[in-house]
Amino acid sequence: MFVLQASPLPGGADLLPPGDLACGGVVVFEGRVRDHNEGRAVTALEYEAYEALAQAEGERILAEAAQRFGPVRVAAAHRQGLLQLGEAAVVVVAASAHRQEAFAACRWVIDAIKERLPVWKREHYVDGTRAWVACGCHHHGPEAP
Amino acid sequence: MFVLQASPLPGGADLLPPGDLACGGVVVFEGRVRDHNEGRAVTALEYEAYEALAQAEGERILAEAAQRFGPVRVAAAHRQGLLQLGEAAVVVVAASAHRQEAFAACRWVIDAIKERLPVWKREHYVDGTRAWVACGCHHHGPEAP
Amino acid sequence: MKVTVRYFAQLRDAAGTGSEQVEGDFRTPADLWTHLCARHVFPLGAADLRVSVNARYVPFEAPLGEGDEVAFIPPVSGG
Amino acid sequence: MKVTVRYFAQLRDAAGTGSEQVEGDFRTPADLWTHLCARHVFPLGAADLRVSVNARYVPFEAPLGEGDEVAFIPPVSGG
Repeated sequence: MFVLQASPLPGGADLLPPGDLACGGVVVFEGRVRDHNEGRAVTALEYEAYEALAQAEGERILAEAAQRFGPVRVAAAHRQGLLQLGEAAVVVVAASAHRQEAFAACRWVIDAIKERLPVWKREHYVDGTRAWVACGCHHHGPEAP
Repeated sequence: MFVLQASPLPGGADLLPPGDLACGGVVVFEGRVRDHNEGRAVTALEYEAYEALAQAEGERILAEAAQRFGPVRVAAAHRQGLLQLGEAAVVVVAASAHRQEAFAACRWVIDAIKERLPVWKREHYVDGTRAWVACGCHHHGPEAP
Repeated sequence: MKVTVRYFAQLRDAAGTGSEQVEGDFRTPADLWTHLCARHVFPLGAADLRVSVNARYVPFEAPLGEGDEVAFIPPVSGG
Repeated sequence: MKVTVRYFAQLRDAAGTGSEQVEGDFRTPADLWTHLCARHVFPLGAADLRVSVNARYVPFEAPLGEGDEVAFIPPVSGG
């Protein structure tokens, strides 16, 4: 299940049906809004999404993960609209009998979301200005969150 | 913070102070009690712990993770006593500005817990018998959860 | 041929709209982008962009059809 | 020398107790294990076990001191 929504995201485990969680190892990733970026104080943050493509591409990412990592259940949610500091912008959950697969699938899905999901982040600064963050993946280098 | 307790475990994010969670990427691992193991139906499960060593070794594992993975916050909790099916036996959380470090630290901590924490699992079967599970890490092969 | 173009983020700011209908002689997103660059001053070039047609990423040389919804996708920054 | 030995899991079942005080001439956990094997029939051998002294894993050849708490640790199965 892939969800794009303007309201606060559920916890990762709530994205999967209880039956899927009973299978051994559950890995959850949450990406949260930070209060700073490249040295500037951020007061709030908005995400603009191309909803139709984001929904379809999110579902494709999850389907690919299920293919790549075998018997693993995956789900993800991404926020859009205005977020306060500390709120979750993205949540990914992967559950599997084998924890290795759950870790690998969760990691792969968040990497794919950051690479492919048509969502754009605009930061609001203390001085009232706003700016699109060029690219979460590349401009911050390979170590970026 | 390492916690060994007989009551149900908190969610992973609740193991870290809110300030530690505001730093970008949060990875949580939960290991849950399965309803089967090697083909036998399991009705319940108990964990016996050597409390003093488990507490000390748990804290050492977390301290080592903080050393290995740099600026990452880690915490973990392990259950002891009797568990019902579906309950979490272990929870690990890692938070970092960089998601790669959070994934690596979370994975390393759960691997270390399964390798080193003096905790023993005894399964209860439908026919009323009980048995110690020889070793979660080795006897089930490298793919075991 | 008539298509709907969707704009997001920096391209939306530059176009001054989130969407427009465009009519002309273009057979691929690459043609369409050249056409649009004559109407708007975009802060990003084709090398920075991906393109989607009807909510699916496609190559810049994919065929366009009447009524397609086309979006040029700036570098994404979700997560 | 007198030490306290703690037993867990299969070793607890075999010893019939979780803990006992043991007195004798042993200078290391390896000596102590040999001593204990004369008193109990354990389902595990030294090669299967780790040893801890005062809540810290140590080598089988580590020195023991008066009053130490020693545990032979069966293969763990937490998580």
